[in-house]
Amino acid sequence: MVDEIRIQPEDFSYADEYARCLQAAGPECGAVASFVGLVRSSVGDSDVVGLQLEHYPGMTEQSIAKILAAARKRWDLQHVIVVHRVGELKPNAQIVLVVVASSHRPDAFAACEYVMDYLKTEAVFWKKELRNDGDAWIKSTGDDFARRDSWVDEPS
Amino acid sequence: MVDEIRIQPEDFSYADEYARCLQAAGPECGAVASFVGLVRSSVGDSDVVGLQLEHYPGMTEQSIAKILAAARKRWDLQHVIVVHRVGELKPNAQIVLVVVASSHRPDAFAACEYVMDYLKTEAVFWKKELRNDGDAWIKSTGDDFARRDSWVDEPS
Amino acid sequence: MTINVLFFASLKEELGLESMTLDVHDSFCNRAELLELLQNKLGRERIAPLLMENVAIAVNQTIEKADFTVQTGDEVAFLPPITGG
Amino acid sequence: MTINVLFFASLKEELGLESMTLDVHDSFCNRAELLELLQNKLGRERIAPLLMENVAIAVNQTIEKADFTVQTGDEVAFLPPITGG
Repeated sequence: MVDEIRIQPEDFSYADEYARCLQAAGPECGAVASFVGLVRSSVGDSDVVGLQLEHYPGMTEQSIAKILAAARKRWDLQHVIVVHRVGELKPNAQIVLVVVASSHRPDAFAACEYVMDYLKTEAVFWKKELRNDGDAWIKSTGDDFARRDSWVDEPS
Repeated sequence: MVDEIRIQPEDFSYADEYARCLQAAGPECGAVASFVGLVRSSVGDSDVVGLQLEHYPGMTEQSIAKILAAARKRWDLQHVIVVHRVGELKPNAQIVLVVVASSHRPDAFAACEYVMDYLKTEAVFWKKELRNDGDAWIKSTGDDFARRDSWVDEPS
Repeated sequence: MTINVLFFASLKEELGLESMTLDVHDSFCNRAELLELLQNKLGRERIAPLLMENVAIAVNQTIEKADFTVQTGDEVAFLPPITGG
Repeated sequence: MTINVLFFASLKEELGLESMTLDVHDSFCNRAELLELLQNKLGRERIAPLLMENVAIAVNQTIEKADFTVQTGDEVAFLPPITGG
């Protein structure tokens, strides 16, 4: 029942994490929902050369643990894995992985999307886009906050 | 842009399908949402010994192609893979995989969940649960239909 | 002319039959006519599972809700309620 | 007593500084007092990025919205707007 949160510069293997999640979830697992976010090679008309990710060791892990604890209160989950990379990433690199195992499909889907929505707005990371027309620190968008807030009124 | 639909008795490798999906999606891919459904080892108080899956070759693929075409009308998707097993499956076996690649997270999540909800109610499969207290053909539940119908009124 | 009739899943089990050929006199066909022809061949009791309201009919892999036409060699399938995923 | 002050991401870049130690006279502290102490050490211009409303302060890794107390050795961090995922 102990969820896994890892912040690392190294790339992750989707297959390994999925296998570990199944293992931890046990024989009553009926549904695994996952999400991987990747560095896109362009944004609007700009080419993206890379993405620089910074975190606050300790506080970042804590901020993610809070998100997972909230998700576990709303849904019946068997295991959750969050892997988030930091450092300098190239275009097409994997940034983040969320894997959620549950007995039931609706719980797995909802929790996976919830965790991603809260990672965007509540997890302690900073992202700088390295672009051919200049670098830019990324902020959560209005849409990001709207997606997060959409969970507040919804029945769990 | 040609999505992949495969019906097969053989197991599938999540890692291989994910890699193929990334490859097909191309460098603008920013988000991959996936789902795997598995055979649970019990239902209520009954032990599940296996799951028997039947399909109608040709019509089944067509029914899934229709679901994917509808998803593509609603969301901006780069690649979709659906693998659905048939035949006799053991507890903990993988049944179905949906992988959706998009530039954007909301599209990938919504389309993946949409495809699963429609697979439950519109795809031409029959499932028989082999249980210690007797076998039973499974029907879509009221909840399955409600989840499918929830997409009808929603803005895309 | 002759059509192929298929039975799937629970219907296949209950009828003890996966497929059969059936002679039809007319290209125009509907559910009631089809069931009558099947009853003549299989008997009233055996076809009982096909009478359920939730059993669908597909002609050449397309669901037909009302009347339909068939041509020789067509595939007419009886489908119990489906569920995938 | 002495606290450790950390600057992250854009603030680290703009101040050209990742961390520093700061002497505080009082365990009671608030944002305005802290900024004054930093201004005394770094100058008004250099601390300008810290004055933005969207900059958060964390004491020992917990966000503090109003007044806070510090003890010697505490970690006080300035955080620009976050975004993960």
